[in-house]
Amino acid sequence: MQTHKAKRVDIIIEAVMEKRLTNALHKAEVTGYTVLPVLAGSGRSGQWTREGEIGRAGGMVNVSCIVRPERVDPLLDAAFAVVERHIGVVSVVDCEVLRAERF
Amino acid sequence: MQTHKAKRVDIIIEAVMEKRLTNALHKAEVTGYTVLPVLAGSGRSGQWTREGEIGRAGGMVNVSCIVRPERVDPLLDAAFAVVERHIGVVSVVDCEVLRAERF
Amino acid sequence: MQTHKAKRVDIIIEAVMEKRLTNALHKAEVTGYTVLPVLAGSGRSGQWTREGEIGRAGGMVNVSCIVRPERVDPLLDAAFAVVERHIGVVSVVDCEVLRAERF
Amino acid sequence: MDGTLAIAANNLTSPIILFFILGVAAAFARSDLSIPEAIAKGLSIYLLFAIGFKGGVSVADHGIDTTLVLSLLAGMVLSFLLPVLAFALLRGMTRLSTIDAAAVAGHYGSISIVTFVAATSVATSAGLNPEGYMVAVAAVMEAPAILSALWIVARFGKQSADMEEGLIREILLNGSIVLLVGAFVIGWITGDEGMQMIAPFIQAPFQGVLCLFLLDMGLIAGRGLREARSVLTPGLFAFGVIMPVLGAGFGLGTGMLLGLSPGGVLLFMTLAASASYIAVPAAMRVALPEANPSIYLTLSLGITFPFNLTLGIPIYLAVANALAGG
Amino acid sequence: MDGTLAIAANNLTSPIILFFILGVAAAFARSDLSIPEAIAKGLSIYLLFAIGFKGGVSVADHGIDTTLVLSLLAGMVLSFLLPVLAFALLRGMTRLSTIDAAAVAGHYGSISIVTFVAATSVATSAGLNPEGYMVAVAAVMEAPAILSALWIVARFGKQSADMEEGLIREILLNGSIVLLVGAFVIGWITGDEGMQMIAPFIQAPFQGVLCLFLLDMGLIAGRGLREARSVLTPGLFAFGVIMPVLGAGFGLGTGMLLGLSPGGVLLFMTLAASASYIAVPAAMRVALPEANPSIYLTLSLGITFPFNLTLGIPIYLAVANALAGG
Amino acid sequence: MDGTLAIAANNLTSPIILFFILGVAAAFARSDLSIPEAIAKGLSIYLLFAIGFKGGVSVADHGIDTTLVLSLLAGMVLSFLLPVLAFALLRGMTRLSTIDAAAVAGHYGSISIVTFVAATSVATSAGLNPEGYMVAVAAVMEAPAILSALWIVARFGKQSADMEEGLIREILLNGSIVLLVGAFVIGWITGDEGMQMIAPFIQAPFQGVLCLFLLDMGLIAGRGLREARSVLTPGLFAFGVIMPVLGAGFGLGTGMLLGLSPGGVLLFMTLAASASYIAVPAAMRVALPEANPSIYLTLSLGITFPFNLTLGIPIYLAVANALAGG
Ligand SMILES: Nc1ncnc2c1ncn2[C@@H]1O[C@H](COP(=O)(O)O)[C@@H](O)[C@H]1O
Ligand SMILES: Nc1ncnc2c1ncn2[C@@H]1O[C@H](COP(=O)(O)O)[C@@H](O)[C@H]1O
Ligand SMILES: Nc1ncnc2c1ncn2[C@@H]1O[C@H](COP(=O)(O)O)[C@@H](O)[C@H]1O
Ligand code: NA
Ligand code: NA
Ligand code: NA
Repeated sequence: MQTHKAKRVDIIIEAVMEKRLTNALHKAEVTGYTVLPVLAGSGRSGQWTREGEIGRAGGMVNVSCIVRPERVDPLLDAAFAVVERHIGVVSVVDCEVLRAERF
Repeated sequence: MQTHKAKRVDIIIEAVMEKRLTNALHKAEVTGYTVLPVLAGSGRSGQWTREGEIGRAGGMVNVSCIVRPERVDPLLDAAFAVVERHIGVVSVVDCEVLRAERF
Repeated sequence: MQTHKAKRVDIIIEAVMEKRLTNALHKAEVTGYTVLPVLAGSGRSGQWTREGEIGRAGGMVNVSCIVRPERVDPLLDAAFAVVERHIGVVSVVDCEVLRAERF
Repeated sequence: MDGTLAIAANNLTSPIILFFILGVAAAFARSDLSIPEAIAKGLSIYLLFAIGFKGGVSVADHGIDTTLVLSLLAGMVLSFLLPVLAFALLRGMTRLSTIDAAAVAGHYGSISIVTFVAATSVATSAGLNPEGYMVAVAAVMEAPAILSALWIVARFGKQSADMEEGLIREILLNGSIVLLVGAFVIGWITGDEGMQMIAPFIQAPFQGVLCLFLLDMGLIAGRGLREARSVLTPGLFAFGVIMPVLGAGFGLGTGMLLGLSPGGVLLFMTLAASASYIAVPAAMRVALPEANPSIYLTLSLGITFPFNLTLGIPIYLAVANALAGG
Repeated sequence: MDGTLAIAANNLTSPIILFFILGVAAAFARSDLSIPEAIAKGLSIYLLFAIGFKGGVSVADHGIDTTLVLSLLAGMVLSFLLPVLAFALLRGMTRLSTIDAAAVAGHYGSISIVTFVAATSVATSAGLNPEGYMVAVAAVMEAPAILSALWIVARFGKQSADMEEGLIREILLNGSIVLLVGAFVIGWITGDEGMQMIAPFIQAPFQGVLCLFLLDMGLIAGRGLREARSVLTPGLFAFGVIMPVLGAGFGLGTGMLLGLSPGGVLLFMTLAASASYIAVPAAMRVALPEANPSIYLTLSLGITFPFNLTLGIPIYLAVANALAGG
Repeated sequence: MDGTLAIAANNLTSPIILFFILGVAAAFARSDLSIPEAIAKGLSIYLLFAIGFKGGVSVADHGIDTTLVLSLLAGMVLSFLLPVLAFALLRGMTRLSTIDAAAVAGHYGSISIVTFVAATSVATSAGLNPEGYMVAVAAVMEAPAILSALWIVARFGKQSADMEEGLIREILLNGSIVLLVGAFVIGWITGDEGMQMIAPFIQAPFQGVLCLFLLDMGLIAGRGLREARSVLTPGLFAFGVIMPVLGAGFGLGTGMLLGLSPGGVLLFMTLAASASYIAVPAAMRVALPEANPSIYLTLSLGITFPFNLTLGIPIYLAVANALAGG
């Protein structure tokens, strides 16, 4: 099956920042992404878990974007501007996709 | 630690199609997969979010399959037959796995 | 944007083992990870789904760790000691990260 | 018709409607107010459980009416036929493609269970006592419209619908139908004795739960409307208001032919007037993936549902009372 | 014994049982009816909260019986010993491996809290008034059986169980036990005054919530049975019915030796007869990962639970009434 | 002051407090007891829905007091000013950085709705009948403190707060405020008639739901305390107890100036004494990401909340009764 080179960028970010991140992505013309829920995590700012949470202050989400390789840099710039002062992780993986016309 | 080459295929698909996809995978003898929930997303068909949803009409899921490299093509064929007319994204990443006898 | 080579290790493991795994990771000085919920799955031990579950006996979670390449081996050793007798899957992907000082 | 106005005004200021409006307003103001998905599903399970059970107990109390079977059949026929009417209307009033028009049409043959519940509330406060088996009529009306819509596509469309065997089973055994019918049958079997056991759970808190549920519906409808403004042409908007009234007319005729009580007629009108927003959208995603979901969801949830809730039901009540009453 | 039949028949047509059956039927028919995981957990938290609290209030009302401590001890001993009986039976009746047999045995020494709740309902409708501290007995019987099962593996198996220090703490402090015991103690402390505050929450709606919970249990049990048909040999099936009856016998003896009221005896029988489906499976996944979960879950949830619910409890009630009653 | 002790003792053994303590104890013992996130959110939606509605109905009953508008204004002013006091105190008593101190200060100007609910319960059991619009005062006090905190940072800090336009809208339209105010307005519009419809849902089960909710709060507070012991210096601890008492003093003055009833004064004291743990933390994560969340969450949820719940409210009640009563 015919596949095409692409990049998958995963951004783990606080749930309160999700809207700001996706707005920034839209502005950078990255209109395709998927948000996965996150249950718990650990990092330099300690451990946390979603159990019993009431507010939105604590949780995080994982925003995944698949883009054509040449679109990675604008994406990372946009994402970085949002996460810069915040906790969270940004990673990039090489991948291949079906139906390249969609990206 | 000894690892083995494999491929990880991620298929983002409407929740209503999940059963059809996993049936197709089983038919193609792909019996190992993991379904991750999806919270929200955006693509050519617009934005959506799972909050407050009542039915199953709107949500999506992410089906991940790790397979030996030579099994990727039958997997993609099976997946493509299901997603063809539907919205959603299929991506493939190179990976390495422990315990290769399991795949 | 400046990125740095890293590895992303995904461990799909029973929810009852999550605490044991993350403890083992901490012991191996892997203090950054993210736990994603898993909705359903299929493997050599059959199919399962989270719907309607009451206890913790059945579900699984996905623990993702991003580490510098040289830290992969201790991570895999630690993870393997926990998953050895258990069902589940360990996979490793090459990735690039922003803000390398965080890993 | 003075009474109607009073009822309509009264209806508009009932907490149920006001919480729906609160939801719509919050969504339009982009508030982050939201009901977690699991809670929304839990509320909907509660409502199905409660109304199914109550319907069954009422049948146990009043005995089976001879018209029960006829009502079920009539409901099924209506559900098959209304989509044809809706399709014709849509082709006349809008520029929707065949696929989109057929998908929308399917929604209007099927039913909305919350609209049914709201009408039951109104009926009860108006002193009416609808036939308990109307719950079963609601259940049988869910699915036939879907087959109708697919038949329309096969007949008038270029593309064929994806009618695999699994789909029909899936539609007939969808969770809402199974729970509604199951609770109905259990209510019927256990009757008043069963009701006594669980009444404090399904009766006293019912209206309060319904308020919360309508708050959630308002949030979803509002968000849908906000995002789908672009698809909502005047023609579509008009369809979303005219079709329920026409449907209610057919429901009226059917209910009167069957000789139902005014309450039963009101419910038949409401079922015919209401449009599905759970079962049919899910089936359409599977069978007609090319149809645009924002069209059918916006129409069903954003236009027809609020119309029925606020203006429709009081009108249907007035008509049912005038023609089928006393 | 005429009364027993009447009670059994009555029990079989109670909404509680019928909703369980609805769940099983829906699962067999592959309906997509399901209760969201969070709601199912919420229902189970409600049940533990309510029965713990009620038990405590009842102890506050009736004072501490001198037999309270003895009952707790007896419960613990039973929980330790029943797995040995179960293991012996399994080795005789089935071809399970040592590991699988030990894992199953652990489930039967422990208890199912829903079965306990159902028996309490039946006791109350039969006019019995079981000792309130039976809730505490239920709590102490949860864990010992797990140690028993691990001891059996160490003694008879080739492989050793994974008995790390964390496990015992985890078992003793598992959420259900903490909530049950905590609510019991709070009920005891606050007594009738506390009960008055929260009675409308934990008493009136209780039976209705239980119906929904059993619907969910039916869905899970049905799905389990459908998928695990292959593991269910006649020998296993027989064990799943005989073991609870034997367990009930031991419960009967213990309850009578302790001089409990007929209601208390019924509950002791039910605890001994029931098999865990939450705490023990979780512990087994950690400590005996090689044991096949579909065997122990299918037996516990698919065979023994429905057996106790439908036939077991009425039988135990008849026996408790005949031997311990007036 | 004998009565105060009795009330305090009574308060300490109310189920509500005991379930909170159970939660804290379970968290410290590292039990895996937990309330699913969706259920916790559902409980909190229920509480906001119920108290908003009740407040509105009470305003409908008693008519608008001339002091309503003044109370709203006074609440807003308090919410703006208290952070300044808190900030000064923190700079004096602790070594927190400007950013951390400002973030903490913001929490203490805002309010905790559960503390408000608990105080309402205590007021009602003490035979007081607080002004219904205090719910609206609670709502207006949520947000101003956030702006205050950001102003403090801009004024005294080196770094600037991230005050983008979206933030204020987000704070003002956050879900809790919208639901609380919305339910209040609906209660006001529908009055007693509306109350009759949904009373069995929002009144009878209220205390029970509150117990479950406080169990969850205890679990979260306990987990937070366990993990954040290191940040909790004696100075911070002292602040967490002194600040609510000072706040209550300001609330007392305001309430008496406004001429509120003793119940209203108690609630004003409680609002001023309580610290936010939902709206403000979320806003701080966005606007002051450099502030350490474990400091403000531990103080607010781990120290001040339990202090108010157990000792604070009975003290405020005694004072309100003594000064504003009879
Ligand atoms: N190395 C890592 N691998 C995966 N997830 C991480 C890693 N480091 C941090 N995270 C996630 O990002 C969140 C914030 O991390 P931090 O900024 O390090 O406190 C954590 O709670 C994790 O969910
Ligand atoms: N480029 C992308 N990266 C990640 N997820 C995507 C992407 N495009 C689409 N998706 C996901 O697939 C869903 C349907 O996409 P679409 O078919 O483009 O409307 C979206 O709602 C997203 O969840
Ligand atoms: N090849 C695979 N790809 C993705 N997930 C898998 C795969 N095999 C197993 N899993 C996951 O791991 C769980 C246990 O697998 P197993 O040990 O094969 O029964 C399954 O339920 C899946 O969630
Ligand atoms: Na209809
Ligand atoms: Na047992
Ligand atoms: Na305050």
